[in-house]
Amino acid sequence: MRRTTYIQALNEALREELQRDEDVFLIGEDIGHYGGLFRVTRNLLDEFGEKRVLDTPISEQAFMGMALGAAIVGMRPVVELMYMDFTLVAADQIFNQIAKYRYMTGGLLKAPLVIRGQQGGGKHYGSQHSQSVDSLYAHFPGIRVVAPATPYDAKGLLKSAIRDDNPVAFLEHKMLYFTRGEAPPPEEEYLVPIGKADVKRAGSDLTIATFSYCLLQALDAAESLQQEHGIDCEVVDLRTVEPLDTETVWESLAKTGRLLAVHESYANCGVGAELVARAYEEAPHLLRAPARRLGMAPVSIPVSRALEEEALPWKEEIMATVLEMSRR
Amino acid sequence: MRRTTYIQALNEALREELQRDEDVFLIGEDIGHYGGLFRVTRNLLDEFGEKRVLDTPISEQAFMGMALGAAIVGMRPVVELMYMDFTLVAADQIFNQIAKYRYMTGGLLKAPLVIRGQQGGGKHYGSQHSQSVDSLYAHFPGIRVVAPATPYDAKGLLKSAIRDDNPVAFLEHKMLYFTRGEAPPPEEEYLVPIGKADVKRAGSDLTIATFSYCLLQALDAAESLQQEHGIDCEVVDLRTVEPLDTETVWESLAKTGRLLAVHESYANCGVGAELVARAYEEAPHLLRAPARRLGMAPVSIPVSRALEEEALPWKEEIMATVLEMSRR
Amino acid sequence: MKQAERALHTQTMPDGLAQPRAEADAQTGGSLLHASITTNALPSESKSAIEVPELDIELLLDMYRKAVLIRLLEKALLAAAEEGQIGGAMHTAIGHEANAIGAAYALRSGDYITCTYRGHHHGIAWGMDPGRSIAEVMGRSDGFAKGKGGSMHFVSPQHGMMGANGIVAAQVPHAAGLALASHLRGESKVAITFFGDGAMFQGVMHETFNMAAKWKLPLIFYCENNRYSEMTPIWRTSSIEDIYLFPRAYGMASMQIDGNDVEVVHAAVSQAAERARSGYGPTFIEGITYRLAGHMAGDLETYRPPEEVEKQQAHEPLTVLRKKLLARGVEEARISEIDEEVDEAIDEAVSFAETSPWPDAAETYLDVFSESTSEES
Amino acid sequence: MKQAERALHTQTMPDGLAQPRAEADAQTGGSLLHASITTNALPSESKSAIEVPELDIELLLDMYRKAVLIRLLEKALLAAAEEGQIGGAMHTAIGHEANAIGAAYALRSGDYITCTYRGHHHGIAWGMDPGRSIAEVMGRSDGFAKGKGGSMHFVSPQHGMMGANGIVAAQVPHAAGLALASHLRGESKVAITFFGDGAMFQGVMHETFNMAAKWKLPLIFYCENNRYSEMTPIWRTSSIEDIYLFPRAYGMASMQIDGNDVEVVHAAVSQAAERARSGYGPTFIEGITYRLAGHMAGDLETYRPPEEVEKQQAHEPLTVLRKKLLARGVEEARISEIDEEVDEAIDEAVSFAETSPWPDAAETYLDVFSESTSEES
Ligand SMILES: Cc1ncc(C[n+]2csc(CCOP(=O)(O)OP(=O)(O)O)c2C)c(N)n1
Ligand SMILES: Cc1ncc(C[n+]2csc(CCOP(=O)(O)OP(=O)(O)O)c2C)c(N)n1
Ligand SMILES: [Mg+2]
Ligand SMILES: [Mg+2]
Repeated sequence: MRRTTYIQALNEALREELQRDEDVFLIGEDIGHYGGLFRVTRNLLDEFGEKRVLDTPISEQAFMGMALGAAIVGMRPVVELMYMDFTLVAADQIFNQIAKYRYMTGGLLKAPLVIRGQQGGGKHYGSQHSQSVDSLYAHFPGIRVVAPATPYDAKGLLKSAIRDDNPVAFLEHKMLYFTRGEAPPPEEEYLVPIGKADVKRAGSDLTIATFSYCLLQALDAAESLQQEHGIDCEVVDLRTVEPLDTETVWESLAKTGRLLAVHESYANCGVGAELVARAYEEAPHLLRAPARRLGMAPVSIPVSRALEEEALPWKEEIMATVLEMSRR
Repeated sequence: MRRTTYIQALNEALREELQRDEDVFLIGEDIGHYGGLFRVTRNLLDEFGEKRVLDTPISEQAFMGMALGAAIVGMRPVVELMYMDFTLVAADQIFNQIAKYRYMTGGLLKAPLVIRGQQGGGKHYGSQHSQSVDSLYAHFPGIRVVAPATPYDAKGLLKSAIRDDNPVAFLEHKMLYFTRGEAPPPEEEYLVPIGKADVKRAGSDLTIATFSYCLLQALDAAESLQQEHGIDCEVVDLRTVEPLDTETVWESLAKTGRLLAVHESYANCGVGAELVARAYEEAPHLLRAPARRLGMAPVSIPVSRALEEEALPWKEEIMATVLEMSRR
Repeated sequence: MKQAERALHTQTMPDGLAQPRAEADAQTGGSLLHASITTNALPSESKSAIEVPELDIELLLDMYRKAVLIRLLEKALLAAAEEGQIGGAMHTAIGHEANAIGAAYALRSGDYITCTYRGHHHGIAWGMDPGRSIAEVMGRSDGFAKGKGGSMHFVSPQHGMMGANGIVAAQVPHAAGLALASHLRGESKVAITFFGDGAMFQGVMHETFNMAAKWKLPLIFYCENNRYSEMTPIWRTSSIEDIYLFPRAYGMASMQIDGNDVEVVHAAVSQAAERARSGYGPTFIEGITYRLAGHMAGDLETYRPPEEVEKQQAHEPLTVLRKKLLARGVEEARISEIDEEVDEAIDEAVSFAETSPWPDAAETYLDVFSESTSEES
Repeated sequence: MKQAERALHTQTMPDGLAQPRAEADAQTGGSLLHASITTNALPSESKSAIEVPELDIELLLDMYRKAVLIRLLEKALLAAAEEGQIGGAMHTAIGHEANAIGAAYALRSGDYITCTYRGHHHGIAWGMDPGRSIAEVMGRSDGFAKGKGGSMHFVSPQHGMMGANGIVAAQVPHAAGLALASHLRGESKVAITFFGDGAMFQGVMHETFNMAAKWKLPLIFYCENNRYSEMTPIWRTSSIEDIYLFPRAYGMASMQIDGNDVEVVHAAVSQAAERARSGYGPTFIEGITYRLAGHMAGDLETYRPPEEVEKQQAHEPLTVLRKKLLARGVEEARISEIDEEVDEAIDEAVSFAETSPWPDAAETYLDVFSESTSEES
């Protein structure tokens, strides 16, 4: 298979869906004539015109609300938030409106739209441009939350997200944009289903359940743990955070008996805590040691690289936690 | 001791703090000339004037941001959100600004302000006027989160919140407003410290850790469990959600060996999951059965009383879960 | 207190914050000539500059029927709320009827509307069934949203009613999105969105004004200016005197009209819809009106004197319309007949709602997610 | 595609969404007379209507020194970013210097400022140390915020710099809050807040305009209009042609000025500050300016032609100020001396920053919460 970057995979997914369904349109800041701050929407305005790729003012609340309005009559808007931190600027439209519209209308209306953009740390953007919002989105019922880690999954999941009849938060990660991976060429269309986890590394000693860029960190940690400590981790890529594919996690847990959930959003009231709580609700008999979670430290994400590294729940911290869990 | 309503307790706390410290001012919608939709700020404009009790337009983002601006030069704004659901309208100012200001400025500035208002279900207000936002606030580091259940605690904690040098989310509950409880008269000043849980019912079989209106439901459930099933629950009123007083909870757990966390915000990525995760991090040896949590069902909170009841994690659900946990 | 130390500000702010014009005027006995947003002005004193053609008498009678229907429905709901049959926040539109009716009749089937929590009048004007509407407010299974949305979330896509909203101003960008969909699809559908005077200062209004004006969306912004934002008179928090002039800052066409006269509203909305359909973009209409009942059920109305409400009765929508009909030769009897008919219809609607079953507990968990995708739907 | 079906819209929207005036004009060869917000206008072509007194020559020389300091500091930072010493989003203010300097010198010690992520020039103009500023951008422990805030969060309360912000427009209500504090305490302090042309359509701007105007807060809204919002020219998304006229909708005083001339800026801000201190409330200043470098470090500037940038060089702040000084009899040598002095100062500042230690890992966990209360603080 050919290799492609994560950005290229996203661009292809958007292009193919714009071609497939004329109800699909893109809306956001700098996405049209310029092609997106991170070039995800590059060339799409040229190909599809100003009525399919809409450049907006810096008015996240309005264009998020407009996306909802268009979606309830069957359009399929794909909204770019330049940084996922701006979720907070449009939070009313996202969580009080989009997430709830189907429910409040007793199912009369649905809101098939995608909110996409990049999140995460590692590039020293500081407190307001580095947050991971997966746990925030997952807390509110009504929005699917997807966070693929590979170009293959990114393309397949973005296409699924656009076709899904629910609102979907599609969370990219700034550290993934230039990573490369295998993906079939555009002629060979494929979809990756929302809600299915994927075992990215088989192992027998401990299950690491994670997603987005943390997956790469976890895989890296797993290699080192294997080589340096002989600990064989299974790494489950959740890919979707809402709904959580706990079935796949419990299957893994049945083998390993140990669970560590890892994510870059804040640990406090995060997806990791959720997975731990569900493990004790649904599969306590599988656990041979206390389940654990790792997330971003409870700080506002500093700019200084010396500090940012410390706050991120990446390789070193994953290794340290696995080692600690293995000693029990 | 005299008995007072929850609303009266809040009103007294505001009055006393306005009197004590001229840097304190109140800001919000309908709070001045009218005295607040729920009458919490009643009569305060008359007593303190328009410069201490400020009526705003429906501009939650602006007045939240203004509160921050005033706070960083030492004023102590108390912001009323008429419904805590409107947190989402001002989310950028609350979570990207207020929560982070101290950190982003390396401690040069602090933001001593209080965001207060009522949350919760039970009165058929529907999806956009019934949400509990405690877990949301707790997810972001930098804001203390307080949710007292009794008039005594409400008064003492609100006074502490106003004096605290951190931003504090002070979460009231619409079902608590007209409840009564004992509290010393205004002459006898007292404070309740932020960050200290309180055992509201002693018991030996199982620990229910909860707060806000769920405390009343839990106490009620505990009585019924005692009488109908001979199960003796200890009920810990967390009172503060950030920071969590886990010490008091583990102390209780040391007696009971069983933990159920209950709250009205969504279960998914909620405070309950957090408490479960911490129990396995910090005190797994104390647990004699899987720790559990209960929260709002993952639905947008329906208006119909037949449905709202079903969604709320109240007495019946608490009892059912405790019984299930006791059978293990 | 430090208040005595205030030095430089005393001149213009003698006592607390900046003084509102109306208050200042009242104190100085000054005139309110330039302040159209006063609590005392009658809707008929609005600055309408449009031509208002007389409507066909049968159409007017139909409108009258709708107006009475809304009025009695609201009264029935208030009574039910008092009996404890309705919880939450229920806002009635008594006094606002003409804004909804004039607009509904000016638009076409296929056009869209979004509105606020104060939306019963819009629902009924747009054709929603009174029985199912009351059932919705009561949380019964025959409600349009099966009782899930209640009073604040009236919705009926088949009637073009795309949703009332509990968050002030949130429905406004939704309407812009509906207008955008119409535009992108090359349809000639128009969207109208209703909001209050108090909503003017939500940030999202500004964002939507700009985008709608810039993109020339087929959209009508309709402000039902009843001069109060809950219990606070609008002059206490607004820096603008004439709401209808504000949108001109975006190059938008706008007008201030008598929102209590169905003919005036009909003419204004027709004109705006015509502009929208011809590609000239959005129009802003300020309909001056007055809320004769409380902000919501249970409101004790301590914030306004009874005389103020009394004065407004002189120009309330039903009175205006009844006078109009009589002046144009309609018999009193015909009007009374309608009154009685509607009275009965409402009784029936209430019984329908009261006997509608509660939704099943299992319903709680439905409608969160859809299981379908674009291929299937 | 359905685009051919568009019927009614073709007249005014021949090709996609509503066409911006400037684009339409360009196509028709029409004039841009009424479009002050064009990319091509020079700041000197702005509609300033204020009196601009000549400033003392020593003061101007001081301002010149500051301007060069900012310019060279920004260049040093761009170089360091290119070397990989700086990550994240670093926005420089090359071309914007005069807006900051003119304003800083017009205000008093004790006054407050908030600004955007493009805030280095403000920090330096307000007196922040260049070495510690660079250290902050580099994430070093000697930075004002110990490297935690970086380029987008310049802060130094002792200088009145109350915070730059990474969220477009978020700093604007903060300044209103500072002005409110001054007002409530009866102080005569003024707050100024800087934001871009692109920020105009964030909802919070509207909310703050209204509240500041209503409460007559001692506040100056200063829009640095560089005609671009990141890579998008402002005319592509704005429905208003003249930014400075917009705030008049709130009854606010406003002016459009040459933001590249320190004297003009100084005069405008002085006048606004005087109004504010006298209790007349906020003033809106639109400073026409131009960003000569990319939106942020690494910007390839594919979205504007080099000739456009070239044209603007003719009226960039340093050129304007140098010409002014020469015209008023200052020797070339005196100017070169300053250039050299500053050059050295920047070298020193860079070394200071580069040798400043990284903050301790333990620092990561500090400054989230304060342990003190009002009694102790
Ligand atoms: C964002 C938000 N803030 C506050 C409220 C509470 N609230 C409900 S109605 C209302 C007043 C609205 O006044 P106006 O827009 O004039 O409409 P009216 O009720 O007069 O029809 C307020 C403040 C809300 N629902 N949403
Ligand atoms: C709420 C929000 N939306 C988007 C961005 C991304 N962004 C950063 S700067 C910018 C352009 C701002 O343009 P303008 O206000 O003109 O200021 P300038 O950069 O030209 O100085 C954008 C869109 C942001 N930081 N915050
Ligand atoms: Mg109103
Ligand atoms: Mg700009």
